[in-house]
Amino acid sequence: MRNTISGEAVAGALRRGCTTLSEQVDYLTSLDQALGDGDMGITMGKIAAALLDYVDATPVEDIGQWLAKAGMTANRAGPSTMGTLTATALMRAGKAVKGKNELTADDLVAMFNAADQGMQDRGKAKPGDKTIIDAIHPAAQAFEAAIAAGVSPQEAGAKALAAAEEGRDSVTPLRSKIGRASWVGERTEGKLDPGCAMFVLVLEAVVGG
Amino acid sequence: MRNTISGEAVAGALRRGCTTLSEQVDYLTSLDQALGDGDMGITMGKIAAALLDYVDATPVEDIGQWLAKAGMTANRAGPSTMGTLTATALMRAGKAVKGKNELTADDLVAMFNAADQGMQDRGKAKPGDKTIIDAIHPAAQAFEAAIAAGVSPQEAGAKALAAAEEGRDSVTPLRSKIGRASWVGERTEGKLDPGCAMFVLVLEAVVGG
Amino acid sequence: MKKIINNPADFVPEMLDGLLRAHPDQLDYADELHAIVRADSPVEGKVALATGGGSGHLPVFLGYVGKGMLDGCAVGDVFASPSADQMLSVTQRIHGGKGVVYIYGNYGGDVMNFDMAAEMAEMDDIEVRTVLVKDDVASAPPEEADRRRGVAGMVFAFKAAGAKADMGADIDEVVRVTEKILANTRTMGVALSPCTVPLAGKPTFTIGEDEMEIGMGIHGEPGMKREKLQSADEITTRMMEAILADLQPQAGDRLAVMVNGLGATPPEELYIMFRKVHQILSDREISVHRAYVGEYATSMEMAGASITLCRVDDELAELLDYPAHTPFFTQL
Amino acid sequence: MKKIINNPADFVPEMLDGLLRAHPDQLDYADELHAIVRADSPVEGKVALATGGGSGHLPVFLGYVGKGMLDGCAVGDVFASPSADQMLSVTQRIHGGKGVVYIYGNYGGDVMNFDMAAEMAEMDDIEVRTVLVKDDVASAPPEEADRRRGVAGMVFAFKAAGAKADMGADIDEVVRVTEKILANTRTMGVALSPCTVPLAGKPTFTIGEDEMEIGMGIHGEPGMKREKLQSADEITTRMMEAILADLQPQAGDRLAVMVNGLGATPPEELYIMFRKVHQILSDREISVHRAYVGEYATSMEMAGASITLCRVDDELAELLDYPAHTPFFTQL
Ligand SMILES: Nc1ncnc2c1ncn2[C@@H]1O[C@H](COP(=O)(O)OP(=O)(O)O)[C@@H](O)[C@H]1O
Ligand SMILES: Nc1ncnc2c1ncn2[C@@H]1O[C@H](COP(=O)(O)OP(=O)(O)O)[C@@H](O)[C@H]1O
Ligand SMILES: [Mg+2]
Ligand SMILES: [Mg+2]
Ligand SMILES: [Mg+2]
Ligand SMILES: [Mg+2]
Repeated sequence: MRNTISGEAVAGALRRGCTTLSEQVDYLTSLDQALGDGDMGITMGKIAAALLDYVDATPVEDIGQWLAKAGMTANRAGPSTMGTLTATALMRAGKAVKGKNELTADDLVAMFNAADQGMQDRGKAKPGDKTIIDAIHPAAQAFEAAIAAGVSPQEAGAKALAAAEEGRDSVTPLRSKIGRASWVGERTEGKLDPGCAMFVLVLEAVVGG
Repeated sequence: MRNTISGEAVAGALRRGCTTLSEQVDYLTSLDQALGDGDMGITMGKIAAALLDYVDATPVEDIGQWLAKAGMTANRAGPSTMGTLTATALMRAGKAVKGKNELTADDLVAMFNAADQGMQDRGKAKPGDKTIIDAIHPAAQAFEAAIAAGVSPQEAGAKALAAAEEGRDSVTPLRSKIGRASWVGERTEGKLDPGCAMFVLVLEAVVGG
Repeated sequence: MKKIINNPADFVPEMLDGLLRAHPDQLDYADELHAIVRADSPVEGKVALATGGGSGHLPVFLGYVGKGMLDGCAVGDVFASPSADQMLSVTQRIHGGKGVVYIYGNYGGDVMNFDMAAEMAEMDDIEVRTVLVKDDVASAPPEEADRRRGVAGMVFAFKAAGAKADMGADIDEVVRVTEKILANTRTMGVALSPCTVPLAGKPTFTIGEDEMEIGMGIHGEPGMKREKLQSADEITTRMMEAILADLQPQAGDRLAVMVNGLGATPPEELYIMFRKVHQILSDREISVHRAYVGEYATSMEMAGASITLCRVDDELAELLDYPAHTPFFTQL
Repeated sequence: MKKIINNPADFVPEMLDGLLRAHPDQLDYADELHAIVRADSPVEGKVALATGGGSGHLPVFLGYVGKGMLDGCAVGDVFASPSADQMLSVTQRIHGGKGVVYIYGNYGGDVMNFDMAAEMAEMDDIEVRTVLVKDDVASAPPEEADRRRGVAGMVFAFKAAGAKADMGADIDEVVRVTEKILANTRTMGVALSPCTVPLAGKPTFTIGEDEMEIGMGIHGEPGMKREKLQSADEITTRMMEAILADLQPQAGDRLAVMVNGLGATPPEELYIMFRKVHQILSDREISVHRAYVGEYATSMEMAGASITLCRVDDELAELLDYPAHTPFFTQL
């Protein structure tokens, strides 16, 4: 048995992530209301629903193309900040594995980094600005390091999750420096960043499967 | 000692009526909110304040003219339904005793009836429509009857007050048939008419002095 | 409801002061702040139109003073009639030699004071005619239509009368078209939350989170019935049924439609209501000549809306389509 | 806050359906309901102007689509960005051969999506230029002015750009005047009560009966500071001080002034605020070129207001004075 990830496994991971998102709509809404405009839960709920439909309706062949199309579906369903970043991440991850029917651990590394970089390119946030970047960037780095050290994608995923949680918690005391939350000013200090919180939940669902 | 009422006594009576009105603003507001638009307390408070200023500033010579000018002052200060009716009552009462420096019991009867008739002319409400007419009209009639029977104005006033209270209570179960309250429909049944309630309070203050 | 105000007693004069500072080219006052007139008053040789009523309803009443609409407005305190004095000041200042028409809502205080003002104006040899607005179907059954109060439908009366007067018609003609458009105009409203008169300081009524008042007026007063809050389509259908039963338009008729917000209800919700109004009329093969969706007659921060239907023929359509320009209402 | 709605998920499409039924002569849509354009699009030979953003702000954004203002608008869900797809549909439909200028508020989601749309439009050989609106002084200090969000001041940008494009200017000139008017425009807001996003079903924030949020935006988000509710004059003075310190107008300058209601605050209160604005400016010998008092950029049923000051020279004054006609904004 070769140690690769099938298209079905990718679809399963996306499904798990979206199911979690659907379940967390109210929680994410309340986080975003505390320091933003309260739309994040709703938007991500819409994206999750659209992607679950997409997963059901669209058999995976070319994993790269399949993910890119998922990204476009996400943008149409919920083009808010987080929705657009999510869409960009899916599109870039897809682009990184264009033409492949199954993925190696190195492909996963490439996808994770592409998603991270894509979010940074699109949103222009830097680490420390208190955005989702503060969760995805350390997670992608931890994942790459773990795979390089020879552990299984499963174990590397667990390390990535731990790094994401740590990243999320490290920015909680800070003031939001970009996006809507930045206008709330000092009152963002001590509050969980909704984007980070969401990323941790989704990653947990994805690696937990 | 002749049995007449001086200009000063008239001024005192108006002052007592207005003082009571000033004290009852919140109560009248709450009554009018229950079946109207809630403005009656405020309007009558303004009129009371304007009339108290007027009483202080304007010595009584010709009682008729003095009352008519009080009516004009009232109209400017609070030209709502009740304010305009009050103004009309004062003007008509004044007209009934034009040129007099002191009043007999018969003058008081004429004034009371003129006020009653003036309100009916201006507002076109009939007895039973559930308006202030249902308090002032029986009161004026009781006053006239009592004076005709030879009792003192003081005693006649007490009879008028009793008739006003009775009139007020007799229409409480009815539905308001005119003015803003009429649009509230069946929900006015069982509720005190604000105009009647006000008239009883003022009359009580006037005769009680 | 929280308000951005100073001393509640100064609410109306400060509002008027702000208004005159904002629109000095369009508005002026006669004798006192509470008597607002067109800056170019009197317009000689034109029938003059005056209205008046309590404050708290902007754009009603003074918001319709301007070219192609009204010449002047007597301004009362919040939800209270202006005085006969103020109405007389307006009348004298706007009279352009062809008489003055009073057009205002059927409220006791206003009627008494306008009647007193008309008596006084006639002593100055100013011809005064009165047209009362009684468009609210919820306020009395058809057989007592004279008891009905005037609400948002008065804007159509202002529009038609203003156009006719601007075209140079005489006072009889102006009164005729005003009465004609009102005979074809019906309104019904629904309230979701009360409002607070600044000096009273507490809401005009209390209402549950899941309730609405069907058939309320524009003075923060409760309506005719309290019911469970329904969907936009259900509410709209309810109101349309009551209005249509009263107005009885036929297939092929043309209507001007107004969906009016009472204050706190956003335009988005008014358009959701208009969608249903349009569907209902389309189903009956009735066409919409003109749609007015927005805030035309309000009750400060009250949430809710009213629907006004106005059946037009060619004459009324022309009057509604005529240009007008006031600080609150501009039509090309 | 109670709403007159049907299924909350249908809030935006039903609103758009109602809008198109109400204004068929003025508005149309491109590809899908969420891409609103002038009915006469494309206007050949004119620089086209597009905007876009979340719903819940009427008249912002789509209310300014019309002659003398914008050509099209991509419509998002409540407080959410529209998609790059929608923006592209608008862009393609309104392009009249002289390029398209995107003018919209500085919000992350909108910027990302408009950037994606611009990249796609350029593949169709449509020249696209972008001007971001960042007028809210409360959202960042002057040295980080690029981080500021766009609020009611965008209406002045739409007005100036629309006038310039209607006059036949090329895209460079349209961009120049849009940037010029924005460089002279500053806004600050205050909120007294929150609003409820229909799908979320609960208020965006909670606030005490005696509190206000200073420096809030137009998305129901809390402001920069919560304070005790003050009088209209105190609130206005506070806001004016912040804006004047940032804009630094001098004695002799002319300003366009907008006092904008967020939704539930009635026009009466806006005029009370305008009175104070006018007093403060008069004291500094600054004149008011034009006053806009009303609802221009809202947050559904939020109570509160914003003040926008815009310094004009002869060029900007001419552009603001130019006629415009949309379903929500008509200027002679
Ligand atoms: N420029 C940015 N780059 C990356 N992430 C961002 C950026 N701006 C905001 N975020 C993230 O987005 C989250 C909010 O998402 P969302 O509610 O969709 O934003 P908005 O309401 O501003 O459109 C924040 O918690 C933060 O993690
Ligand atoms: N046409 C009328 N004639 C006599 N009294 C009336 C008339 N209409 C109303 N009223 C009285 O006025 C009272 C309400 O006064 P007010 O609040 O000033 O009226 P409104 O709010 O309609 O202007 C009612 O309680 C009733 O007694
Ligand atoms: Mg958000
Ligand atoms: Mg009353
Ligand atoms: Mg009243
Ligand atoms: Mg409003």
